[in-house]
Amino acid sequence: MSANTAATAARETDKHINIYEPHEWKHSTQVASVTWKNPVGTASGTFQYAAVRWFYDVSQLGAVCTKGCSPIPWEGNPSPRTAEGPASNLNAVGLQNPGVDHYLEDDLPKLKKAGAMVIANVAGHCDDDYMQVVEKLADSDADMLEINVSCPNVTHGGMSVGTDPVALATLMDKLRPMTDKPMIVKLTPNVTDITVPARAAVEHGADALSMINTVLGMRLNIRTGEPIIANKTGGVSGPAVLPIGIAAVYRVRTALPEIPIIGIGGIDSGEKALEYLYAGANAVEVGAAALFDPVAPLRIARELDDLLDERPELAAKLAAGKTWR
Amino acid sequence: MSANTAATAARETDKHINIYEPHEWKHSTQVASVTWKNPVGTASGTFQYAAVRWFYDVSQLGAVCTKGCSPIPWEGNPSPRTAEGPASNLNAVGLQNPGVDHYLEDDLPKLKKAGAMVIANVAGHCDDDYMQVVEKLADSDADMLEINVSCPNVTHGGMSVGTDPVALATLMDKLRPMTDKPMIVKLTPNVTDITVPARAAVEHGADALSMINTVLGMRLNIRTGEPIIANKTGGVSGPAVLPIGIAAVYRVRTALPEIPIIGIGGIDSGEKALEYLYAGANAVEVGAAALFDPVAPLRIARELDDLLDERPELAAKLAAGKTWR
Amino acid sequence: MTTFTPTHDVVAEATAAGFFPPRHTVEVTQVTELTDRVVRLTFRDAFIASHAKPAQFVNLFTHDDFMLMPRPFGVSEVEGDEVSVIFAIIGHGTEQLAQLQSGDMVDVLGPLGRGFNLKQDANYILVGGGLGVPPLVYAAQKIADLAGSVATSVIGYRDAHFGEEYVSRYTDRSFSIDNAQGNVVDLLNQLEQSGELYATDHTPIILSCGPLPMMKAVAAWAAERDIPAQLSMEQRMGCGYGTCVLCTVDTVDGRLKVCSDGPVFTREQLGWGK
Amino acid sequence: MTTFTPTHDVVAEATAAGFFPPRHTVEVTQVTELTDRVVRLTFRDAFIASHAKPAQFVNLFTHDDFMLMPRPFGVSEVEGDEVSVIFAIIGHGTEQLAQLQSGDMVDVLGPLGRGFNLKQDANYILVGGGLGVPPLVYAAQKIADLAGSVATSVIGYRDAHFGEEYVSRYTDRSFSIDNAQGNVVDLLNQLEQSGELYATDHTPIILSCGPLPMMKAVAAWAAERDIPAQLSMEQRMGCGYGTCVLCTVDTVDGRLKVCSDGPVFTREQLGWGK
Ligand SMILES: Cc1cc2nc3c(=O)[nH]c(=O)nc-3n(C[C@H](O)[C@H](O)[C@H](O)COP(=O)(O)OP(=O)(O)OC[C@H]3O[C@@H](n4cnc5c(N)ncnc54)[C@H](O)[C@@H]3O)c2cc1C
Ligand SMILES: Cc1cc2nc3c(=O)[nH]c(=O)nc-3n(C[C@H](O)[C@H](O)[C@H](O)COP(=O)(O)OP(=O)(O)OC[C@H]3O[C@@H](n4cnc5c(N)ncnc54)[C@H](O)[C@@H]3O)c2cc1C
Ligand SMILES: Cc1cc2nc3c(=O)[nH]c(=O)nc-3n(C[C@H](O)[C@H](O)[C@H](O)COP(=O)(O)O)c2cc1C
Ligand SMILES: Cc1cc2nc3c(=O)[nH]c(=O)nc-3n(C[C@H](O)[C@H](O)[C@H](O)COP(=O)(O)O)c2cc1C
Ligand code: FES
Ligand code: FES
Repeated sequence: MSANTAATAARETDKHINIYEPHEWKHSTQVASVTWKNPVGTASGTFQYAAVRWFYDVSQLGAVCTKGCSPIPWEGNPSPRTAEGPASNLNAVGLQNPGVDHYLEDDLPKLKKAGAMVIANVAGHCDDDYMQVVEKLADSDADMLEINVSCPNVTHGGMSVGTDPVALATLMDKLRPMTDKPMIVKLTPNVTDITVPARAAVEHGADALSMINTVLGMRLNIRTGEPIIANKTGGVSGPAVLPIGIAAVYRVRTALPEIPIIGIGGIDSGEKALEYLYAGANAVEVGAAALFDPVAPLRIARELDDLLDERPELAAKLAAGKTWR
Repeated sequence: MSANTAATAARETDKHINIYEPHEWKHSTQVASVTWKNPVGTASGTFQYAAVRWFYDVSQLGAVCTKGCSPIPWEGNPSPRTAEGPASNLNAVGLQNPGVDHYLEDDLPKLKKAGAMVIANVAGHCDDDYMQVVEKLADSDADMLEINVSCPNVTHGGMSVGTDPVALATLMDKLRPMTDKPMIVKLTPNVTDITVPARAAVEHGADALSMINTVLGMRLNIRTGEPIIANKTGGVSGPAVLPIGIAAVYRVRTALPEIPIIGIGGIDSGEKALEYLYAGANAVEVGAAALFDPVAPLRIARELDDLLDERPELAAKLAAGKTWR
Repeated sequence: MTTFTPTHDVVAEATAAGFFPPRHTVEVTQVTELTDRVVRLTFRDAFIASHAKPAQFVNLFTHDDFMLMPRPFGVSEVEGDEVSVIFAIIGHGTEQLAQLQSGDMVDVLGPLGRGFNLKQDANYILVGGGLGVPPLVYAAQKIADLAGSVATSVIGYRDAHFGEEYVSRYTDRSFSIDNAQGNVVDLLNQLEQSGELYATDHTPIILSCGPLPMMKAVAAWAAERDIPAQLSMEQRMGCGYGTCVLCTVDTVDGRLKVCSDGPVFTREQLGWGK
Repeated sequence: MTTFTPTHDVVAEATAAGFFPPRHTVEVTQVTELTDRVVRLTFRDAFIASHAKPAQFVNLFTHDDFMLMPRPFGVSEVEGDEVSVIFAIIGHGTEQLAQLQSGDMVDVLGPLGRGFNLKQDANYILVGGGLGVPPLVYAAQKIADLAGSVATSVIGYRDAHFGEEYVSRYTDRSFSIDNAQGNVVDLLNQLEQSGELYATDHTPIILSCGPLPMMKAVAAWAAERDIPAQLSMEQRMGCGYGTCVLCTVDTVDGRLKVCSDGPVFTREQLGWGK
């Protein structure tokens, strides 16, 4: 995206895409042997079917990753939960969600009925939380599970599981036997070396990795001198984090040549999605861009589909479950 | 800064500041008992006297932090060394510099003659490098030393000293006895918990901390599918990293209430400098903003001087060597 | 400051396909400074004009890529296919929006949220303060079209009465007070005593929008009298259309989204005034 | 797309205080598309107009806050207080600069770098290709003013001869070739044989700007004949004025800064052609 206007897509691709026109997807991808009709999904926490269904047909996306799901309803953090950074958004939702039972009764069946490929994002304050959720999702219609071990907003003995490779391995050893569903582990960038938890996750059963979750950040109000977000710190997302996400994918791809990777962070155009694919991702998820325009994920998918036309080598690799690197 | 124009300053402060007019600085600060005439300095690597002297009187800055200095001349990384991110810059200079002897003969005397308050930034690939530089700077005219233990571009057994609290403590134990000059340790944000190296540095003799250095990032060329920077990854700086720097300062200030802190990262206006002061910094350094406009550091200093007029409580604390938090 | 004129009508594309229009670019037709740092901005948008309900809002977007997040503003008036908002310049986003000029383009998403419920025939007492006034202007405009209802406005100002001409343009009776004289609850009491507040056979229903302490006081005042009250809330938002859960308010039913469960909540939902 | 007109003249403020002007906002006076994706942009800047030397460049800045980094372009012509650059649209920055229109404002810093050395009376042979042509146009313009020197241009084009009219406007003799016919070294050889290249008593000096392989070949050609060659380099830049060391080129004297040690280097400095 260049200037902050709705006309951006048209400028970047040099042509206007009517995202509402029926479209035959030309370039599929595979993530842990699951075929996506295109490489673009939504990122967890920025997609709710009840809100998005008015704007476009969600079955057109490569996948839909739903909001972090906990064993019981969580009320999350107090408001204000958000602030703005230069080219970014900060959030501290604290994983508010109505719980896994509601998810199984309401969101999931609706999404499946709408024809979506669904990734269920799993959240927890402790190992037991994760286990309860995975147990209930094991026999569900969810196509893939994404284990969020990285949310910086929730205190888990201080840090998140994603920052401690031993804790992560322990958790994966518990979760892995519970289901045959493809299990994606979603990593946090707030670590010294992201290849360390990446390796731990893969060695303990992850079928794929996704990255990055939000980057720790904060804003203060210069009228009051106090933090803007009630939780004080929050997670940075949006265009500003793009180079951080690209570096994470590239480094993990270099360390682990075979593992499927979903690239996340700052994607707001087909070109940026493409950049993640060149960094070694098999697919991408779009988060904050959807806050600024509801149809961003679908527009990006369409832009990417056209960009891949001119890149047959990359397209063929993705369709075969391989990557550029 | 809002829109990317030279008229920005005028809009932000609602008035035009003529930075060339003689100015009586109204609000000083103290960093490790050294008084700065105002709280704004330049960040290491984005200020060279030979280049900047044509643009403004460098003695007007709170301080001038010079480019990382090594025992012998270093040639740095091959080109290209830079790429652009949304609201950011990526760099992989690899600490090219003409070495400490040249610094002592050329840059430092010129800067002191020009009336600048000088922070000498010290770089090294190993402990011995740092020791050689500090030894030579110990009796120099430099007002403060800043130990860069965080540059992500230089391989030091893989990671930088700043990511390993034990290595950092060991280094500080060697450097501390070598000089009475105030010693600032400059921290990297590329760690799981920045308060850990912060504490190690302070417990082993740091008189002050500065943060953040650049954030690990990368960009690829979507025409070739290859990294733009020859070094592949680089360090992200500029507006995009602001919330990351603010969070770092706030968290370290909370963990270490007494240590002087210089806030760095994404500062391009007096308002953002002020935000760092509210987060708990005693002063700030301006980096990438100077790439986009040579006079940015001085403009920011002037904007902040006016903003502090309306904040007598904060201004009084800073002048007394205390901070907002 | 202008922007790129879109060559395609995304609103038409979306609605033709049966979907709600996404963010799109519209033309600014008028920008007026009402008082110091308060601006009325009008843009042309047939879709929003024909669908917006009072207390619904629109997300406006600046042209500054540093500020990607939506700026939500309550719709304050609709004339033909033109939609107006009234806003205070409080930060860099509103500062930049205030610099738009007639003929410039601006990005918009909306109408968003659930508006006031005006189904019942009633004497709608519009109680507002400060920047809560703009949505009430639109409520008054809509009530003026309802055969069975009347509108009474009771507005508190800090000092300048910036929206007054707009409110009184549409209300049947309008009253105001400023900080020097007292607050809106003082005024409500005064008007109750003088009988002016209920000078009609209609059942009173309060619609309120304004600063939190004011709305709490108004809810308490209404609760004491068993008058229904609908209160329009504000919260920092991420998306404005219900997808991110960044905009919650604590209610008796838990943390609800201001943007899509609200912005209008009843005093019972908020647990205020009991 | 326009921007905010500065209310103060920072160039005047800076120069009055004895300093070089910082980044400042200037008016675009003309934008012309020369060929597909190649644009000539003219802006009014008395300071740059009166100081710029051939092969010096200016940093232009987009209005897009996603793209904060400078876009450097060689000065290609100066007329009165108007300065022109010619650039190819290769990415989002140049795409956006190409959308500027006469009357819009743009931010600029310059003139930057060290230009060609034109002190010696000579037959300056301007050897260029592609986007190396714009600085050579300005070299030709300046040489035309020098009583003791002449200019001969030898330009290679990929296909469209976009800058040709500008080069030939100022050179004493101009020759060109395109990819279908051969490269500039072929043309140099041809002109040498035909005698056209040295059809004057002046000592030949090569000034070159263009793609790296071309300049290396030209340097080698010059070295064989002991003709001095000044080569203008390109590199991705951070600041453009010598403060960040992001723009280095490997020379026999080590890694030097293209922006302030260059962009012009001799073939000896670059170690080319020996
Ligand atoms: C449903 C709703 C309706 C509103 N209607 C009006 C109206 O009719 N007139 C009016 O003047 N204002 C209204 N507001 C408040 C208005 O949205 C903010 O004043 C505006 O977003 C501030 O933007 P800024 O860039 O100037 O401030 P900044 O502080 O620079 O903005 C930074 C971020 O914080 C958000 N923010 C800051 N203050 C507020 C706030 N008070 N409420 C919500 N978000 C905020 C911004 O949207 C932005 O994302 C409404 C808010 C909501 C939620
Ligand atoms: C001294 C000098 C003089 C130049 N003169 C001219 C000229 O007269 N005409 C012309 O068409 N071009 C010239 N260039 C190249 C021109 O600067 C780039 O084409 C332009 O910056 C690309 O910007 P973009 O946003 O379209 O590309 P993007 O790829 O989107 O830019 C991303 C970043 O990379 C940088 N970049 C990309 N390509 C180049 C490049 N080739 N050289 C330097 N930086 C690059 C940009 O400046 C920006 O910082 C010159 C470069 C230098 C260093
Ligand atoms: C409002 C919001 C809520 C989020 N909630 C979740 C969540 O519940 N689980 C999760 O794994 N990630 C969550 N994320 C992180 C995103 O999925 C994504 O990893 C991150 O925002 C970076 O991508 P982006 O730059 O495209 O937004 C959330 C992000 C945002 C902005
Ligand atoms: C081109 C460049 C070179 C840098 N060189 C150094 C260096 O030599 N030593 C150091 O400690 N930091 C160096 N830095 C980091 C900056 O001093 C600063 O910490 C960082 O850029 C964040 O601040 P900013 O966002 O204001 O740029 C460099 C940064 C840039 C952009
Ligand atoms: S702002 Fe996103 S749900 Fe309300
Ligand atoms: S670009 Fe900064 S030194 Fe050359």
